[in-house]
Amino acid sequence: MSGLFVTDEQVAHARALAREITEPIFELIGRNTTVSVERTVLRWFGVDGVGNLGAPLVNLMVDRLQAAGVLNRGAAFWYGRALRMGATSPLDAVERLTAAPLERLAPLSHEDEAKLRDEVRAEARAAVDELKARVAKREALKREFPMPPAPHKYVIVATGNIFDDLDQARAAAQAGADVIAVIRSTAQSLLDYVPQGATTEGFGGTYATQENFRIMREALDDESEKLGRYVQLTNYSSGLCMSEIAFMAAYERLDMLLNDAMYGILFRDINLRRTFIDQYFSRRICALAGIIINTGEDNYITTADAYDAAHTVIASQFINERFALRAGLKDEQLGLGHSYEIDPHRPETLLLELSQAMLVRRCFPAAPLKYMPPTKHKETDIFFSHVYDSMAHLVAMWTRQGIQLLGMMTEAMHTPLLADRYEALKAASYVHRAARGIDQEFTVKEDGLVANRARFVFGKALELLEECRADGMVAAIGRGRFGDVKRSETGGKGLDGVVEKASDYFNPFLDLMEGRA
Amino acid sequence: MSGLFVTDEQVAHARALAREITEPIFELIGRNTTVSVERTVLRWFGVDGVGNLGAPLVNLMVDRLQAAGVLNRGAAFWYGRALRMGATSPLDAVERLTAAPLERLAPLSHEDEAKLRDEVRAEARAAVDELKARVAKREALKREFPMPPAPHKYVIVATGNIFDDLDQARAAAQAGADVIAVIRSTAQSLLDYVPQGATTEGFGGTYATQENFRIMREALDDESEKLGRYVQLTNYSSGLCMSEIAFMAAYERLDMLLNDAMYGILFRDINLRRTFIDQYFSRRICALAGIIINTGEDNYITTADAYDAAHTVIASQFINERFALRAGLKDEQLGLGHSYEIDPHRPETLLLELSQAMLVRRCFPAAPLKYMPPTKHKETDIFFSHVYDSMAHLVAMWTRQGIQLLGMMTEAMHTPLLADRYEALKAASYVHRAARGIDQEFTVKEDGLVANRARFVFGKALELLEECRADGMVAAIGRGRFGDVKRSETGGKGLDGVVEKASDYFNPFLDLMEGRA
Amino acid sequence: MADKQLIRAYGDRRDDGVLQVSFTLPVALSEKAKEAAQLYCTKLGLTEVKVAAAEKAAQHYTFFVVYAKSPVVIDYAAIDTPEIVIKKRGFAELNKEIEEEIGRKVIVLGACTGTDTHTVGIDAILNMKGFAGDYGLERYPWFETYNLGSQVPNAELIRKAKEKSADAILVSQVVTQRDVHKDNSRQFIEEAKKQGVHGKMTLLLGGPRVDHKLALELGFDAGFGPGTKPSDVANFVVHQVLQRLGKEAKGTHYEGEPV
Amino acid sequence: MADKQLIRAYGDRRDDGVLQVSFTLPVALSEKAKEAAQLYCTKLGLTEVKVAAAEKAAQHYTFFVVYAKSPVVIDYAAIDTPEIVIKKRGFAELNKEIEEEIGRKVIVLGACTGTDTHTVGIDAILNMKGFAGDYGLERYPWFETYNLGSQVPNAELIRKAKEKSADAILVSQVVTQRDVHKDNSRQFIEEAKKQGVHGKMTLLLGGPRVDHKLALELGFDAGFGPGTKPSDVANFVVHQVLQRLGKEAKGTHYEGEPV
Ligand code: B12
Ligand code: B12
Ligand SMILES: Cc1ncc(COP(=O)(O)O)c(C=O)c1O
Ligand SMILES: Cc1ncc(COP(=O)(O)O)c(C=O)c1O
Repeated sequence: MSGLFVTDEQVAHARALAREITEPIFELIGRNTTVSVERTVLRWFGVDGVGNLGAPLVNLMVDRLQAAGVLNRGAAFWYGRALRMGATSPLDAVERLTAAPLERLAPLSHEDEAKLRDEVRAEARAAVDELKARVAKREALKREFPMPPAPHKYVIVATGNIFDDLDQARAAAQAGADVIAVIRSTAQSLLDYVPQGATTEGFGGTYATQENFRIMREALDDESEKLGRYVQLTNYSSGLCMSEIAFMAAYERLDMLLNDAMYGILFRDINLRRTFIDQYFSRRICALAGIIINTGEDNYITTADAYDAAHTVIASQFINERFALRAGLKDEQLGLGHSYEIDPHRPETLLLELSQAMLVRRCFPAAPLKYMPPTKHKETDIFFSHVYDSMAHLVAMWTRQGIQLLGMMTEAMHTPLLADRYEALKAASYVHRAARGIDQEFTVKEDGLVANRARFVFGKALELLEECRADGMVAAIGRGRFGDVKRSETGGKGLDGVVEKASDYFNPFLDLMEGRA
Repeated sequence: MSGLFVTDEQVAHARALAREITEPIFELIGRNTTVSVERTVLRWFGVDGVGNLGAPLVNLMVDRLQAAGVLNRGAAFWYGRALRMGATSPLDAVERLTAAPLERLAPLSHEDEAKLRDEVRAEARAAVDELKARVAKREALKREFPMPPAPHKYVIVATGNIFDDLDQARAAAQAGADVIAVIRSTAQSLLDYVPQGATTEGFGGTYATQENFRIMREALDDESEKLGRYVQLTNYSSGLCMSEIAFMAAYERLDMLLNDAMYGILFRDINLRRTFIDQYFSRRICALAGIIINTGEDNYITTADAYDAAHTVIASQFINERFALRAGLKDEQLGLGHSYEIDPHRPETLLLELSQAMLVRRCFPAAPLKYMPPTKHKETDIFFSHVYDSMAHLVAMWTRQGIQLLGMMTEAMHTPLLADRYEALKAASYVHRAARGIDQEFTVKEDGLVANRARFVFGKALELLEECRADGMVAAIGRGRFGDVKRSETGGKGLDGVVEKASDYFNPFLDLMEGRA
Repeated sequence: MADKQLIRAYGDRRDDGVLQVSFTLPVALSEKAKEAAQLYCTKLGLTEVKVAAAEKAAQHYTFFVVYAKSPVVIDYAAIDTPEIVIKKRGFAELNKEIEEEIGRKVIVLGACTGTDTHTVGIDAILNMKGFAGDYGLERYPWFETYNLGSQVPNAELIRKAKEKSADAILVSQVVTQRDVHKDNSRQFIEEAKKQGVHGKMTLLLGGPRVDHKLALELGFDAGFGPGTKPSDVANFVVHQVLQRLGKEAKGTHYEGEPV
Repeated sequence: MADKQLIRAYGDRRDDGVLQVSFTLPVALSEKAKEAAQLYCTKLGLTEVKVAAAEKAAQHYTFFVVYAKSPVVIDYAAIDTPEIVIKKRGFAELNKEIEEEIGRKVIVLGACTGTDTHTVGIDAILNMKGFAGDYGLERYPWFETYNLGSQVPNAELIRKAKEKSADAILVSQVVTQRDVHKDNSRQFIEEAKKQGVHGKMTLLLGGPRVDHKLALELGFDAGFGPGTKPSDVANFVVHQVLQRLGKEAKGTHYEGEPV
């Protein structure tokens, strides 16, 4: 399809830089755990439900462990301890733990401790196997009802009420959607717990809860069967409960997750350390469960100018890729994000967008890529807006995007109406059908605007990566290099949820996923 | 921009075929005149106005000459004769001629006849100079208010009422239109006279009259000045009054005319001979007046299937080109017609359309080309329809179309509303702005679908041209080779208006335009 | 009578009543113009009016895009559509029915009349090729079909139909500006009356802006709009012939018939 | 009072009253559904209703595109818009006015409050860079500007404003689903009353779905919608300060002020 723009060596250099840049972060990750990682561990053991006041049991338990200053040994250890105390069920374990004066429990003998670990490890292995079995079911469904070729048409539902969302999701699937995203209620990112049950009262989106995941996936399984075409489901694994949501999503057989190594830091002012640690565990789960992640570089150019900040998208993709590969994800799972956001009043925007999308494709040839439509410069003139989107449909096909979020003609006004989605799907289908194969038809001239712009952007991305390597990610983020947003290492929400691991920290899931057990 | 697809020799061969094909037609043209050519001659001398019953004077006079069996000497001769009888004005000339028993007038002496011809020739020369002066005014305006680069955005107004049309045309110009087409009332093609004056009662369009031309051009001159950008005007020179309208349009400083060598034959069932003769004289006038002609090959694929009949468009363009060049038109005046009409439900239509448009560009590198939007497969779903048009905007820019008719989202319903035009202009401007220069960015792969399809279509066009040469145009039209419509040489309307020229046939305008005087 | 089934417009929740409206007002873009659009929509009976876009369509024209809610409710159950009694016959079946029940070819003539030259629609019904994979009437061995093309004067079409003793005349009308199709259709019916075929032959009107109600009003036996298939027309004509022969009850409604 | 200026929607002729409407009905596509759409539009008071498109948006939903005419007429002359008394000051001029008339910097604080993180709008007003070529308030030497960013609790914003003795507080609200912006804005005003700044400081609300009327209703001093320029806001705030100082008549209307 496209030109090469840059040499393989240059691309390899960018990868090498990303590796160096992330090294110190992985040290940080290795040394620490977080409340939400530990809550995930408990959920994985089957701890579910809420206490009297509505707080999830996993929160009650982890808060208790943290208050007692013993979370650094790992919730799995304490879970085992509770079993040893005679707990007969996860719930029982929670009750026992919250009742006991943890600080003053007598240490276990070496042998007992080993036994405890063995038992808990066995239970973890069983839990992992259960998860894998659930994932296998998804894979079987995908084989039974094959998906059409990419770009997969991705639309959002965002009524705030899961039952209205169900209607809309089914309608969207019937109208041709390949991926349904249930958008989360605004600022769920900032909640340090995951709400429980089916919910009907979100704003600008519907709460991400395990029950909401379940009933939505059930509806889509049903539609997949009726339509003879597997319909994917996605949600958000970001914010303070990144890894918990990743687990719930994996368990409920979601297909994709919005999951970015830096989004929370930049756009939600979540603490940097907290985010980096959480993202790692969440990505390990995604790797295990075959979930495609969608990164959020597109967000950078809703705050920063898309033309000026084009290189930050590329640099961040290399970093996100490195974080992902290190967490065990495969190339096919990397829905690296970018978007069609250059101000349409500028000249040559289609060429510039093609350049950028081709460059991304060039750098990440095996990744599905996630392509966002224009949003920031959308007009309330829906007719214009609809045409504006059509050029993004073209670029998506031309650069073989795996996952294409469809622009909505009412983007500048409200979350999509049923009819908006219908028309977006119809338009995208037309353009995809009309242009399929276009990448095989044309060669980019190596001295043209498209190629020169790609080289320029890549060059600036390399510079930014060099800067990150030289001064560290923390410094680069501190300077507002990504998305024009500045954050410090100890600022933001959730730092108090970061806990340095004790030397005998125990997390059998991590061990299993990292191939150590 | 595009590949070559075919060799220069192959293109030259197509041209040579078109030359051979049209040769016999030019013999026919040379031997004959028509009532409408002769009416044009009279109009050019200044005969205007209508008789008591509303019939134009030129019709009264020519009908009279034809009834008397003397039209074969040329209306110019009789006009001179009337002057010799003492006529003091064109009107007076008409009255004298219609009163006199022409059949029985004594022949003039050789000397008198030569004198008459000299006088009439002098008057014709003056009339031509006047026309040229008017054209010069247009060219001056164009220099004063430069037009933006092509594709020129062309929109239609079609209220049926010239005064409503004026409002709409001004509004369209203000919204960015480069060319205003006043669509004619349905079936004006079939009228063997041109209506008179400002008209307010058309169906699906407004009558083409000289007064309508004048007041519309006046309004557009005014807008051009206000906007600092020359706005072009076009109308239809086809049907039974092809050449009369060409003259009126030239006189009223129109910039373009829909003018096709075969449209009337195929789509209006106008007699074949009549059409070929009329088109020649009309094109001579366009050549003189620097009017860009727009041919009508796009119509073929509103009746025939655009995919199957793609080659007929190419073949016809070579023929239309030949007719045009032979009539003195320059390459820059050839708005050869083609269109984006392949059924959008097929796969790869954008590639197929690009192939076709690139092939046209390849064959006619210096012609402005006139590109029609999708019409036949337009849906009443205006949102879809609008996106469908956006791909035509892209192809237009990519293949450097000179004149782009803008598709209307309500095409499948009604003649355009003011808002339809506004949105079409806005969308086209966006796509043009976004894609300008795209032709310089990509090279067509010579073994891809686009190139192979272009070669295939060109090959079939050559075959059709070969057939036309072997069997003659008349036979080819008889077989329905163009637009799936079959016509015979002596069928259709208006054959009775064809008159074989006498040996002393006199037409000083033709002489002047053919460079013989 | 069935239970009520009250429905409203659906935006993204049942009964939210959301509509999209666009229109142009002949005033220059300004804050006042936006106020005018708001007022306009309020007068239309809309609530929660959001004038989403106000665009300068031209110096003295502003184009508006509005989202609003409407309190309109309709009872879907109360909408009357005739009950289907006879299932539409397929190609082979219908030919067989003609052969057996009528015993002679059914004769139809069609044209685009008046000044209309849009033959694609009538061709789609009559020509071999048909429309959307459905064979045209020329393909039916038990139909005798004459397609007279375009710009045919009404009087001439009717004259030819009498000559051929046609069972049905098919008139296509595509240009509708200023209701020229209605004028022309009325003229056709007058002419049909004058020539004594009205009520004797089946007279059909078709075109993108034609519907059954309009055709009936104008004096035709049926009207066929966009998306009509040749087989719909073939079935209708055969049923009409059968009804004239007294072999089928008048007013029988079959599948595919215009409503 | 001026003469009446009656206007209607304009399709392609003056006063033709043509509108375009689209909506979804929660019923499957069918002839009956089209009838329902027709009826729906008739109940909306539209005439000459043409149900142009009926699309199967999903199994039980049909999307319609309609063209129709509306008899609605409005008197454009009767629409009231306040008269402009003062011309908007340019950048230099306004700074000079502050220097000379107020003699100290004008202090403003702004934030995106509640759970809203859409800072682009408030940044456009406050940051150096500004919006559409118009400088942001930070650039004005005679403004002292604090941009608190996003997700700021209302109480905190007000507290900080008191600390800084601000002249104006700027609240941005972009998410509007289920009127969350209104709820949040009401809460802001309550808090402002509680903390005693209501009526003392100038309280501004802004966002894509904000308009002046709404803001006034909610208890703010003004509301600024889409396309607002920083200079509009700067002018408004200065005029408010001048009015509080008694240096300008209350209710003076100047160019660029929201109406
Ligand atoms: C193709 C076309 C042409 C071709 C026609 C070629 C030909 N031989 O038919 C050409 C280029 C020549 C042409 C010319 C003009 N056209 Co034209 N044309 C169209 C176009 C693009 C498509 C029409 C079509 O073929 N549809 C496909 C067929 C299959 O659909 P259909 O006609 O609806 O037929 C179906 C049903 O309605 C039904 N049916 C139809 N007739 C009948 C009859 C019977 C008895 C039955 C049972 C069923 C039936 O069955 C068919 C199959 O389902 C339309 C726009 C559009 N996309 O609709 C404009 C359009 C129809 N044209 C229009 C106009 C104005 C003209 C002109 C008058 C413009 C001008 N002033 O020069 C000219 C002159 C034509 C004339 N005097 O009639 C307008 C009409 C506006 C209006 N509502 O009044 C349209 C809508 C474009 C527009 N938006 O302005 N046109
Ligand atoms: C950029 C963007 C984002 C970015 C925000 C980045 C950032 N730091 O701001 C990101 C990607 C993070 C984002 C996230 C979300 N977004 Co968002 N986003 C947008 C988008 C594309 C553009 C908004 C924008 O920047 N406009 C440009 C600015 C300059 O315009 P403006 O805000 O109107 O500001 C002007 C005026 O209104 C005025 N103004 C604004 N505020 C103020 C204040 C004062 C005092 C004054 C005087 C003037 C003033 O002046 C400005 C200049 O003229 C819009 C869609 C669109 N095109 O409008 C959706 C949109 C606003 N987002 C939406 C939603 C739902 C969300 C989410 C809640 C989705 C989710 N569930 O995850 C999240 C969460 C955000 C949250 N909790 O607030 C919806 C809101 C729907 C609704 N009406 O309720 C929109 C409309 C998209 C849609 N169609 O669904 N979003
Ligand atoms: C990676 C990522 N996570 C999360 C979100 C959603 O935002 P939140 O859940 O923080 O409101 C987005 C929004 O686009 C995103 O890109
Ligand atoms: C070359 C040409 N002439 C004339 C017309 C207009 O048709 P008429 O004036 O015959 O109704 C067209 C329509 O597209 C055309 O292409």
